[in-house]
Amino acid sequence: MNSPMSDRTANGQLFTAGIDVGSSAIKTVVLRTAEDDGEKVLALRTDRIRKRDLRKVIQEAYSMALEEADVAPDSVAYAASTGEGELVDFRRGHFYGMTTHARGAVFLVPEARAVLDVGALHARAMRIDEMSRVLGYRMTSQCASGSGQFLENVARYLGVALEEVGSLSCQASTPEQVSSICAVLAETDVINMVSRGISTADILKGIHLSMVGRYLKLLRAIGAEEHVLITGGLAADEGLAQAMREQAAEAEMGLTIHTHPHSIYAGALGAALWGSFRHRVLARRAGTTEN
Amino acid sequence: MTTDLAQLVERVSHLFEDLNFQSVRDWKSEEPGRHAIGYMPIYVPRELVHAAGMLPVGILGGGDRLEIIRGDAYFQSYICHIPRSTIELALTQRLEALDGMLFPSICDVIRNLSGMWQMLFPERYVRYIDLPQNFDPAVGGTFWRQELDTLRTDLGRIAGREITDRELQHSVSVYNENRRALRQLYEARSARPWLFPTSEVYLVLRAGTVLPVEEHTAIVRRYLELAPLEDDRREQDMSRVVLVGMFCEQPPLGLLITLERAGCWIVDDDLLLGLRWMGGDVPEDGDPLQNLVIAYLEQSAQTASVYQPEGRRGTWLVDSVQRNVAEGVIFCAPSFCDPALLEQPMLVAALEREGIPHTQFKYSENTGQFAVIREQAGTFSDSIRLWSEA
Amino acid sequence: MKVFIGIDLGSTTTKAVILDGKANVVGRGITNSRSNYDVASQIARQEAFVQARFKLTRDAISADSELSGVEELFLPLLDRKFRLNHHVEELDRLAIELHNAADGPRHAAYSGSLHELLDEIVGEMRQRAGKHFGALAMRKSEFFRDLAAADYMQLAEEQSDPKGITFETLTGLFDQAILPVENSTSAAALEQLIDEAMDAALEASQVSMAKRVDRLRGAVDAARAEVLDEVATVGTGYGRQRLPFPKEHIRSEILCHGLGAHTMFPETRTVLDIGGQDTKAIQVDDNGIVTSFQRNDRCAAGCGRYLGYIADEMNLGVHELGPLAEKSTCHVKINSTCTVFAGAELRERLSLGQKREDILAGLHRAIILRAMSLLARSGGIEDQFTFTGGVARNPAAVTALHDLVDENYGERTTNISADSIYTGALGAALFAQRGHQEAA
Amino acid sequence: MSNSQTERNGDVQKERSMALQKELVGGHFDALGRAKEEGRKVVYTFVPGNLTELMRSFDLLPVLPEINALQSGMRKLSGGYISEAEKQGHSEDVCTYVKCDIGMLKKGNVGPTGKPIPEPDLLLLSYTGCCTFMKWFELLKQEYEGCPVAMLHVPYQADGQVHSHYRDYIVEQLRSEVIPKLEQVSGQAYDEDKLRSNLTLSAEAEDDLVWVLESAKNVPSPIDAYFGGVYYIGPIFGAFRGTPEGVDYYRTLRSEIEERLANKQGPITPDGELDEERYRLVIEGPPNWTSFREFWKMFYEEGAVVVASSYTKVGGLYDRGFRHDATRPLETLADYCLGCYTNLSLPARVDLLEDYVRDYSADGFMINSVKSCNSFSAGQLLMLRQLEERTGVPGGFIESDLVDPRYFSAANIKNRIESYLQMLEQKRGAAA
Ligand SMILES: Nc1ncnc2c1ncn2[C@@H]1O[C@H](COP(=O)(O)OP(=O)(O)O)[C@@H](O)[C@H]1O
Ligand SMILES: Nc1ncnc2c1ncn2[C@@H]1O[C@H](COP(=O)(O)OP(=O)(O)O)[C@@H](O)[C@H]1O
Ligand code: SF4
Ligand code: SF4
Ligand code: SF4
Repeated sequence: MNSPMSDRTANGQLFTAGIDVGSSAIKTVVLRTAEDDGEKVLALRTDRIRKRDLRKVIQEAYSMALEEADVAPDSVAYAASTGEGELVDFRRGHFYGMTTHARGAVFLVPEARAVLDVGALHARAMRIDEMSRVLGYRMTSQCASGSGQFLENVARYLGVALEEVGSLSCQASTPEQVSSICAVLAETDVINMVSRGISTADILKGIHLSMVGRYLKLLRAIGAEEHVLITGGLAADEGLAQAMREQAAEAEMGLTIHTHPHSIYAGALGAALWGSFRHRVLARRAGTTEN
Repeated sequence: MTTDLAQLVERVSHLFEDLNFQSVRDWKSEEPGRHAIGYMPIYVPRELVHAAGMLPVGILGGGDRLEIIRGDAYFQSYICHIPRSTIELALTQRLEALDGMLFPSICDVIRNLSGMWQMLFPERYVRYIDLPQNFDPAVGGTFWRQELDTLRTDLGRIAGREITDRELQHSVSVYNENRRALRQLYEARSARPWLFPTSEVYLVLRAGTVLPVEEHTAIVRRYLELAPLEDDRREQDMSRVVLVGMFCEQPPLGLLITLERAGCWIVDDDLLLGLRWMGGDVPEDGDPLQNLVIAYLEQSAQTASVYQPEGRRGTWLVDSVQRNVAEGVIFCAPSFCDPALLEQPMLVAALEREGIPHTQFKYSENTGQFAVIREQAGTFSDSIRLWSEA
Repeated sequence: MKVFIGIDLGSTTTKAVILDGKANVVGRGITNSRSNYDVASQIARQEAFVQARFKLTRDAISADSELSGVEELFLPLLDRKFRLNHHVEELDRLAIELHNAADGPRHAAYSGSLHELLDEIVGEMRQRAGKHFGALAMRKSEFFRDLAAADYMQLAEEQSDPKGITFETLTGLFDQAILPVENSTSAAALEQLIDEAMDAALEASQVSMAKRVDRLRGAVDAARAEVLDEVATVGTGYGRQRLPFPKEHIRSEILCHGLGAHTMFPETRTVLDIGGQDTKAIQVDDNGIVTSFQRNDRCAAGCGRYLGYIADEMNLGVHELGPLAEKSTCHVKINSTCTVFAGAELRERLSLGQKREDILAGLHRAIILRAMSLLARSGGIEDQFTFTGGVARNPAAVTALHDLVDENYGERTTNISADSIYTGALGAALFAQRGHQEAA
Repeated sequence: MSNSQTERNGDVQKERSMALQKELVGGHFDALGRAKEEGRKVVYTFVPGNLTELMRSFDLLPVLPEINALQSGMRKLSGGYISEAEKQGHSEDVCTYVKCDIGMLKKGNVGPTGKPIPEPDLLLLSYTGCCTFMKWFELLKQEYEGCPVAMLHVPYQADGQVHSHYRDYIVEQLRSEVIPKLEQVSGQAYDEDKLRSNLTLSAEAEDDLVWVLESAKNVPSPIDAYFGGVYYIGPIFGAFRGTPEGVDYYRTLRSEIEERLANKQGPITPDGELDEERYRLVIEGPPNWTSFREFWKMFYEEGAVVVASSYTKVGGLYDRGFRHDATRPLETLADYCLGCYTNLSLPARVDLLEDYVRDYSADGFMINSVKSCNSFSAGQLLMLRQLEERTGVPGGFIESDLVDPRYFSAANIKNRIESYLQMLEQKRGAAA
């Protein structure tokens, strides 16, 4: 093999990176694919964008991740972007969100046959096969109700840090349903509940339940059966996962809801994995054309 | 871009962006006594209008540049967008150049719009064109002939003279010419989509809704010559798709650009069917009206609005995929478009029987955000790209 | 004196209007309804009573020819004294609540240093209180919450990190503490504050008008002594179903807005009200009777909260948005409908280097465009037009509305009054007054 | 209640006609349930433009998927059916009747009364007044692959007139398409005499129906012509036009109403008789079925009585004089189809409603705009304006759906109705 890329495949190992540019955070993954022991994750990081210059955040995140992984920038065979990847100017290729989340999901939980990706603005459900092919999907579109931002807003109105949301919600005893579905107007509802003396835990659980209601609809719409993996930022919220398990059981949907500590990196992971696959395909092609 | 092509594209873009139909006004003012007749998207026998010496003008809503202020007052949020922007155009005097309006029976929304037009603009000519859903020449054909006859008489009255068979024959031949040019354009794009990006082809086509047909044919032919001369247009590793669902409300241009950016070559579509609904040539000799009648019965485009007596829905789509060597189908229908969206499951079934990949999403003519659509189309083209090699 | 009360329990603010028997406005009150509807309506009505008391005082002074001109000096003074006292009283309560909140288990790690810091901050806030109510001071808001929040946030930002206590911790405490402060109310305490303010104002007047101070005191005492007899109350607004009133004392806000607008501007035929959580377009006839209406709710896009959310995103107060947007020279077309998506779009556009004011102008146009379709649905603008609701206080929204009305309906007389936020409450009060007349 | 024919049944009063109506509908579903065993053939068709007399003349049983859908809605089954259909790839945006039907089919085609609905032997696509009908039966055709379809295209009355070539076109289709297929499916030859005798029965029932609907011109009205009206039209729009049972039902109904009228009684509501008629309304558009009772209550609680409605004309418009005419059997069927309410042009619909407001001395009119139905809904906002202008009576506008429970927001609708009625009240106060 003589393709210009093949030198990066030294010793049968290949380094790839996945950069998932989200609306609220950049997720970066560095991956090693070795012929003998498969794929190994070398670095994972999340960088909140806040109100900073996006290009800079991406650049920094990437450098730091490579540093963490101890990989030199020019030994990366394929840097793949996903999400809002236009600003990743060092990328070699781009894969779209569902492609990468599906791939990442199968990598994290091989038996997953459906993915529920809940990010800051959207939620989407995908049905996939064991090869991580997307068979069908549904997503929320122009309304942020039930999105991560919705939850973030509620947490802000309640004065609760995002990281605490999950554990609080799990402590709820008598969850209180919100009536307003609007991510913004829910504020009134929430504040009303606070003043009626409803505990923060019960409010959060109520919010989780109303979100879950929408997600289950998405999952039902795609015909999800068995194993579902939650990916995206909200996978970190165990309260959501718990509410989801309860509701799914109640609705007798026969679903097993999974989360994975690396769920939030599913997109970035998928990008890195596809990068590795694509690199080999292209290298093979280059090889065959030269022969 | 060569200056010639750039000029051509600028001209057609300008026509596309002109919400005041200035070109139609100009055409009318060139000679006194000229008339222009508007028509809603498809199945309008433009030959009759042409034969009456009039300019048929395709009205396709207001796109994404028109702010809807009063149009919303006439339609609930769960009705598609095109009727409200069409009303907005009319209420803001942008359709002043039109002496009449034709509403073909595409769906109940357009049908009812014809009634709204009668109430809102009682002084203008309005006609609802009921297409026969019976394809027996003796039954549906007779009915259609009577409808066309009425239209012919009405137009003759507006023009102040009767439309002769000879005039009609001439119009048929002029439109045959235009249809041939458009077929060539579609074939050329299908063969080498990188030379004829759809976002550009669309504009070239769209000019045909406002320009006299003869002029439009010339533009199409010129475009066919010029586009291949661009040397920066190269083949890329993208997926070939057929795009369907857009036979009425047209997508914003940004959507077409987004699809191409997301890695999809569009090799066939149902955009601007108003210019292309007649599949082949109409015979140029013999009784011209009867020729038009038979042409409708036998070779009009299959869309969701026309009944298909035998066989399954979607054979034409499968044909198109095969003929154009497409790798997948994107259903892209206007939100709340009942005909397109009710048709979709049947088309999906047809594709699934053949194992053709497909995806679907909705738009409205004024959609401004394409992030979600880009993700969906991108994922689709990714999957074609990745899985065809796996 | 017989009085009639109208209460408009809005989603964002609660308004109260007090009328006398001849339907003259004697008092208005407004407060945040964020926390609790019942409390909010009580507070609004108490505020209105405070104002009514002041109005009586003014009337009593004007009635005495020897005191002519004094009211222009005395009342502002009285008002400032009262507000200052009230503010300080609320600050005291805020301090207590802040400390309570700081005792929560989450903050155990900070122990004493957090309390110290809070004392420092509140101390400085007390210092600043005087400034807010100086003779020439321009207050950014009439709500304690907003004034206190502005001071607190600024101080918190200055004093946070150096002491190892994060800004987020401090804001969290504030959010927690402000609720009980806003939610507690006591009519008696207010009466007391009025008394004190009157005394203080009299005190202060002594120097400048030594000779007439007795007459002044007499007038003031007379006003104090007047009994305000609440004859009837009518409630309306978004949260009206929660008012503890019998059904016949509750009116649809559409009718109240129609009647209120008609009373303020009798030639009005079309009313647009953009409140916090809903937008209404109303057509009225020459008697103020509603002939058709359209409303939008349940989605923040298109209501005042849309702007409020954007203001939060930009760390601005709602009142600052309009003036900033007015600086724009070209407005950007906003593609997102949803408030949250618009917020994201805003961030994206800012990061692409577009100007704040241009984006803001686009956002204002977007909300007004939505109102325009509602107006069109209700029947358009054929004649004189009135714009009410909180958003009518926003100059950029008003400009956008003017432009769009002009473009689409031609020139129309457009009324916007400083008091237009009270339109619904006024209408309700009028219903109360009329209902009483009819019954009598 | 002094009325001898009225008996208390729990809290709800039952009139004999109500029992009869229940019996008819129940009996029909029973007959359908037995159809296959008994070897009877079944034709699916639509309410507007239904050719019941013709089908019955071949001894065929009609199935009306719209009625199944609305019944499923009333029995709160529709939500599940709709989501089933959406899961199968049907769009959220489209007519929920279709989705309800497809969902029901996918879940085993158990009818609203719990009895199975037989598969069709023929799909008679009476394409009248609604484009969705065509897609609906095309979808069904995919499910029932071998089942023949007969298309009957009814031209739209775009300019408010029935042109003779429209009628000819329909009659031609009946001859060349519909009748041959009915013959083929039933194995019976077309029997015009039988058709004629059915048509005679139709006209008889139609006379009584019109009388009943027009009784609402009285003040107070003895009936509610919308909420009550939907029960009254059940038999004639369903499967009983041209049958002796139908004639019987309408005769009974008429005599009951005659009595109510004589006693100056108001309409019966689920909570008993309405004692004070405070508002007289005309309503355009179909009702909501999933919360039908709740919806109705919002009106009768306030003393609002619907005196005329367009929805009760979807399956045939009789109060303008049309009657089935046995002397010209096929032509009369053509005229019937052409005249169904949703086949009228928008200006004609406005004219009709305008007349209703005047003829029935209505205080107001209201439009219930349903998300499902473009045929009804597109243009209703203009209708509202035009009616306000022409009658000087204020109009109200509410939005809901037929059978999709997701689109019935009780609080919102109640708020609107209340505000609207208060507006009428205030207006009345000012006039007085
Ligand atoms: N620990 C956490 N607990 C709950 N939610 C979280 C947590 N961390 C992140 N989130 C949520 O995840 C969202 C971001 O998800 P992500 O998938 O990164 O979205 P995007 O890709 O659109 O930026 C945020 O809106 C936030 O609400
Ligand atoms: N001083 C101000 N400057 C600009 N906008 C304001 C101001 N005060 C209120 N608003 C706007 O008005 C809205 C509240 O309007 P309001 O009529 O009080 O609502 P509601 O009646 O629903 O409570 C706020 O969301 C805000 O956008
Ligand atoms: S309801 Fe709320 S979250 Fe949904 S679109 Fe409206 S503003 Fe956005
Ligand atoms: S977009 Fe669809 S629903 Fe709308 S008018 Fe066109 S065909 Fe009808
Ligand atoms: S669109 Fe309307 S008329 Fe047509 S099937 Fe649906 S509900 Fe019936």
